[in-house]
Amino acid sequence: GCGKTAAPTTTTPVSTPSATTIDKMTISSAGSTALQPLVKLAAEDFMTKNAGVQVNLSGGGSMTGLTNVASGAIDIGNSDVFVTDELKDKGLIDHQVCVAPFLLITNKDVAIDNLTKAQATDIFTGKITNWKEVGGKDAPIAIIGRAKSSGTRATIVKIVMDGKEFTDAAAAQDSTGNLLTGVAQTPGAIGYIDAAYLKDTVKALKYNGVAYSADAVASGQYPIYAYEHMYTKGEPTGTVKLFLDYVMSKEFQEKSVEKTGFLPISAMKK
Amino acid sequence: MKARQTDRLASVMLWVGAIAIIVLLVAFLGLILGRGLPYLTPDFFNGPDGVRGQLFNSFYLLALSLVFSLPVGVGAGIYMAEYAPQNKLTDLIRLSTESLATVPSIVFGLFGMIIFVNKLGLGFTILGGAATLALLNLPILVRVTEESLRAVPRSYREASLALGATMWQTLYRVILPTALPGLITGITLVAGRALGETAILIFTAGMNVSRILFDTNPLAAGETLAVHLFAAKSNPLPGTNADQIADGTAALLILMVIVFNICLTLPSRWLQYRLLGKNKG
Amino acid sequence: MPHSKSWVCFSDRLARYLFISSAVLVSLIILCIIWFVGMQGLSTFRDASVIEFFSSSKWSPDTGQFGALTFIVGSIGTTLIAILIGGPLGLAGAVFLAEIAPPWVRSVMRPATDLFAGIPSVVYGYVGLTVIVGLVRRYTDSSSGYGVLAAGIVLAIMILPTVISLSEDALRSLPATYKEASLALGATRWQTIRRVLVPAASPGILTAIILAMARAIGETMAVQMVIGNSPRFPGSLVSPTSTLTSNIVMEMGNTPYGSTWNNALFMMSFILLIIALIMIILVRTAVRKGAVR
Amino acid sequence: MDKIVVSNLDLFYGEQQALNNINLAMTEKSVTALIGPSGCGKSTFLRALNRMQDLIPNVKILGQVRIDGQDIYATNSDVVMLRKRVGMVFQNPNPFPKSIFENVAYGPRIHGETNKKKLNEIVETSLQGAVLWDEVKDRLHKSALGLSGGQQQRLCIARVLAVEPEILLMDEPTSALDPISTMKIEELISELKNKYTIIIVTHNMHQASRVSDRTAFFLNGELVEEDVTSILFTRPAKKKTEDYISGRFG
Amino acid sequence: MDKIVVSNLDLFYGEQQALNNINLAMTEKSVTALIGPSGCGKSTFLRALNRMQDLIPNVKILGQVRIDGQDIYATNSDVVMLRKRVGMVFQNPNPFPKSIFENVAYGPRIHGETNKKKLNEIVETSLQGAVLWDEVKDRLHKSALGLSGGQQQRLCIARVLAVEPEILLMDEPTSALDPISTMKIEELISELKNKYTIIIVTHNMHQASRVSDRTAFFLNGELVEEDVTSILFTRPAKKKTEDYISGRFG
Ligand SMILES: Nc1ncnc2c1ncn2[C@@H]1O[C@H](COP(=O)(O)OP(=O)(O)OP(=O)(O)O)[C@@H](O)[C@H]1O
Ligand SMILES: Nc1ncnc2c1ncn2[C@@H]1O[C@H](COP(=O)(O)OP(=O)(O)OP(=O)(O)O)[C@@H](O)[C@H]1O
Ligand SMILES: [Mg+2]
Ligand SMILES: [Mg+2]
Ligand SMILES: O=P([O-])([O-])[O-]
Repeated sequence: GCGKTAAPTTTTPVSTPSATTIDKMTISSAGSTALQPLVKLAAEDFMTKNAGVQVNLSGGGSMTGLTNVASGAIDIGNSDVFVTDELKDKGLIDHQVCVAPFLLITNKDVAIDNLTKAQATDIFTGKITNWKEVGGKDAPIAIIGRAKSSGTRATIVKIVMDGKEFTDAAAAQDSTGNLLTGVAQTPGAIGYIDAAYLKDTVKALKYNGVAYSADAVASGQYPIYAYEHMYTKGEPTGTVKLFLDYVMSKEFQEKSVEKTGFLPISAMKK
Repeated sequence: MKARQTDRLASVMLWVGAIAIIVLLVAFLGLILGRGLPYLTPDFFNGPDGVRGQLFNSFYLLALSLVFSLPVGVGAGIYMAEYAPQNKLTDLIRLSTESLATVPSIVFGLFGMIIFVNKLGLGFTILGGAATLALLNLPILVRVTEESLRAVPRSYREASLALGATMWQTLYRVILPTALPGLITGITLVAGRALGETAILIFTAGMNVSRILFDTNPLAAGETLAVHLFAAKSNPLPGTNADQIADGTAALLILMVIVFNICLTLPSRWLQYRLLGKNKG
Repeated sequence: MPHSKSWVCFSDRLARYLFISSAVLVSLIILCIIWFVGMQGLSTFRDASVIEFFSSSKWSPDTGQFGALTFIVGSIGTTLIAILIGGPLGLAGAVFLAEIAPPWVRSVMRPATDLFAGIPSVVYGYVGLTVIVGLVRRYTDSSSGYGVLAAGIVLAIMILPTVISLSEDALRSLPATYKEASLALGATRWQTIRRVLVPAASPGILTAIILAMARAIGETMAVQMVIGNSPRFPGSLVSPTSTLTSNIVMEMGNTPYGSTWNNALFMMSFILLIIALIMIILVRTAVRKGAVR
Repeated sequence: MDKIVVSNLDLFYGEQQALNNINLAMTEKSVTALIGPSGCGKSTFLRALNRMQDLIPNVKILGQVRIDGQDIYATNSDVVMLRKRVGMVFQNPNPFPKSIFENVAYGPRIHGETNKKKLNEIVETSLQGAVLWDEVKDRLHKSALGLSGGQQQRLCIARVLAVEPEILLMDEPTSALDPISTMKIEELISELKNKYTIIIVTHNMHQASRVSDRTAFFLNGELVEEDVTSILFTRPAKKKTEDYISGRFG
Repeated sequence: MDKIVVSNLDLFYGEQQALNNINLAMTEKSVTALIGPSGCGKSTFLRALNRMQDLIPNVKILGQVRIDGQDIYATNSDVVMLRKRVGMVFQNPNPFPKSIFENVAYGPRIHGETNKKKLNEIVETSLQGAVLWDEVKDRLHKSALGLSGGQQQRLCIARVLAVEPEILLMDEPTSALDPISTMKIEELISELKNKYTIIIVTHNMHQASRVSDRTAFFLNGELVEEDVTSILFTRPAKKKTEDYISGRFG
């Protein structure tokens, strides 16, 4: 599985008036760590609005979310990727809740601040191993990427590298946090993260000359982004539906999504 | 003379080695506490991203896992030390507990996830986490129990049995009380490991905290401090001060282990003192 | 009367059965785990070749290549480094505690080393990532600092308490007569330690080392943060590679349960279990040899 | 009257035979001393009389031990009951790490006595029986491990007396003690024999002649000779016995 | 000639005084026996002669021990060298868990002997000196722990002989042994005294009279009396000595 850029969306309408009511006091959600900030914020708001309701949240990775929602162990599976072939016939319903932009980042000592698609591809496939080949200092490039199973990595492979393989020489970190630490302290390091996680300990690069911004994504100038999904088994009902409705609500999408570094789904539909 | 010089040199080397170990420890503790202690304000516990829930969960999970593992672990340890005849079956039991002790915790984590989360369909729960954590505790408990019982002088056993006590009476009136300090040390070890465990809990107990303070529902998900630290390190959520949370949590964890050690060893020293009485002199 | 004779007999028998069933339960659990992890893992080989799994270092599950050699070598490599550093240092600490330390030093140092064991592995990993990786980068020609060396150093520190406490126990449990006999012959303290005490305690010390190895090879979180996690055969001690545990924890969450990829990760757990079992059996033969002598 | 009758007793530790066809009867309310060089099987024999040997794996016992006519190794024999009847005092004093009171009260407690007043009585009588009461009556609730070796050994005797056994087995009860404690315990034994059947192992021939009525001489797992103590020490029937008591070896 | 002269020796374990103003001289190439009831300080005295007491914390020693005129407790005295000159055999045989050969070769090795041929010679001579050679010459490289108790004790003697000491201290060397082993070791002692100054602790008065030239009687940390063995056992000067040897206590 891998993240797709623009998919024909079959999202449920944003605000269907319905008589849905709270039917259970605890719902659970697990999966993608990339999407976790957003779900966490939504859950907190939701719990404030509906006293007594508990939204259990867990990470574990996109596949953990998908498998567990498919088996019925949890109510909502969060994923960076589309449901896999194995789980296709389990009756999972996709709710695309936001757009996640991604950034190429480097250590602060790297002298350049832009990479073209071709340059980035050559670096990630291992063809270019010194920064001077892309106009920087004479220093070796240390790639710190994510694990083979990461949704972030899949997105980079798909959009930046057109499906070419990462060099095995790249070091990898299990999580965005450790990747950030690694890039921040390793001279000549390059990596990639969800835009939401950007910190000032590293430097974000322009891609094809375009700096990341919400507008650049919406207008299609900045192409590295993917849709984030929340899956349910069958059509959601009761509390689960209320929660998903809240995530898709105008209030949350407009006020809160961008705060967590994602883009509202509506931004792409303009 | 050569032997004399070697002796002196070796003493110096051993002192150096020991000092290196101590320096390493002090550096470790200093680093972690130095980074984290400044953040341990009341807000750190009670603020919006406060860790009071995680703190509670850590101890709740630990307590539950001990509830599961103590009886079985101590029971098995007693069997190995006091009853087990020397035969193939005993050998097999001993072999299996020893190998249980070396199972990587990630394997327990997977095992627990498939049993509790998937097969039993509980989802991520404190219960599942505690039960899986109990698997980690078990072999250590068996081993420690067996060793502390074996350290009880044979003569106590003989004296009691010779008075016409049954094995069980001998055990709970003489042997267990005498072995208690050793047992408590063992439990401290177990607790230290359990408090710091992450790999198991990420896959079984989940990564969020109940909003109800001190939620004792075992079917709720429960993030512990160690998992919280792991999460803060690996997903420094935007909008939170993840580094502070991580540093503070690490320091808090270490403090907890230290406090736990003191809380359990002091009473056991006192107990030993009580049991053995004052110096004979 | 609660203490009637039949009650005494009954409670004695009841206790006995409870203890036996606890012991049996413990063994059942481990058998369960082996069976379960083994079955799940072995089903990898419905789709992947056994020979490839153990002999190839090409790990590319999305293209159907399951070569786990890199991980096996990585695990063994980090463990060896950990033992090479932590073993002698820990043994020195144990000898120091058992034979040289003045009582007050021992009464401080022994609980302090036990405290090492209580530090969460995430914290070790964190210190490894922020300190040790940097040191390795500074003093070697590595560009990132990730690799077997950094992981080995972190593990060496983690296994210290195991080596120290078990070896010290082994040294302490030696009859005092060995030491007396040696000193009475005019041996120096070091000659006594090196020629009599350490050899006599060697089964116990070996147990300590092997249990420490088992702990090292099974450690996950700390290793995963400093090993670099590239599925590539380690070109040197300081180039990023992977271990069995680090790869399991990296990929487990993002591979669907039941897929060949996921099964292969279980197979790697199973290999870990097997390695642990082999080590235990090594310990037991070592101990038995020591007892027979 | 014969309290204990041992017939054709063989005992094996695994392959090794430690007792070889022992035949010996012990009279009620008398003291029998077992002497012999180290390793000859004295302790082994003693421990066969209250089945303490059951605790050691791979022990094989043949022959019979009858107490009041009943074979203690019969399948329906109750070993817990047996040990209540046959008390034992060990070579090294082995009080429990409990208070003096709790040490003596231990036996009555496990045999079901819960009445506090009754326990107090038993403890006092037993300590008096072991000639220890006056020395410890003010520190009953202090740890027993704080007593001197000789006091500890008398405490162990009191602890046995508290369960009111019929037979007392003593395995070198004074070998770890100083001369004064030794004398006290020897006096105690002389008193106790009015109520109990006593069997005592000793490596000290003087002690044997001081305290015992009859003496049995063991050598290499065999009973060489048994007789009235004064006769055995002055006119032994066997050459081996004479060699041993005249100090030719041992 | 006096090999060892002890003057005004006091020894304290912490607060407790274990030796009280001991004055004793031991003649070269003779056997001195130390007797006395358990706990009287025999072992303590013996271990003061090769400074084994140094290993025990909180031991305080006053007075002097002179060997060949030199005070072994002088600050410039070399304890390692001292122990090479003053060999010790312990109550319980304590061979190292090594082969028979390695046990005997241990001493020479630590004192710097590396020549294989020389070592072979030393091992053979020492084992012959301890009358063990014939019994073990075919199994030199087997573990010493496989030997019987008596053989182990002779091995320990051989191990001491291999470092060629001048003085031999023996602390109840036969108390854990069977009569036959005991006899062998007693014979050995009689032979060894032609070359060594021997001091032997024993609880067995017969043994003392069999092997020793002079005997010293200790009681409660004091030296009561010391004399030619035959005189001490037949015409003791002190009442306490007479009480003890006539078996009045102990
Ligand atoms: N648990 C045991 N396993 C094997 N052999 C044993 C055991 N206990 C004793 N023996 C052997 O049985 C024999 C008799 O031992 P026992 O202890 O009865 O001698 P003893 O006469 O009491 O000697 P001592 O005077 O030294 O106490 C000895 O050869 C001893 O080595
Ligand atoms: N390490 C020690 N610490 C404190 N007191 C000790 C120590 N060793 C011996 N003692 C005490 O010193 C006194 C003399 O002991 P020592 O061992 O010399 O007696 P002994 O004559 O050899 O007795 P035995 O015949 O039982 O071996 C005893 O009261 C003993 O309790
Ligand atoms: Mg005995
Ligand atoms: Mg002694
Ligand atoms: O969102 P991730 O799958 O890259 O963790």
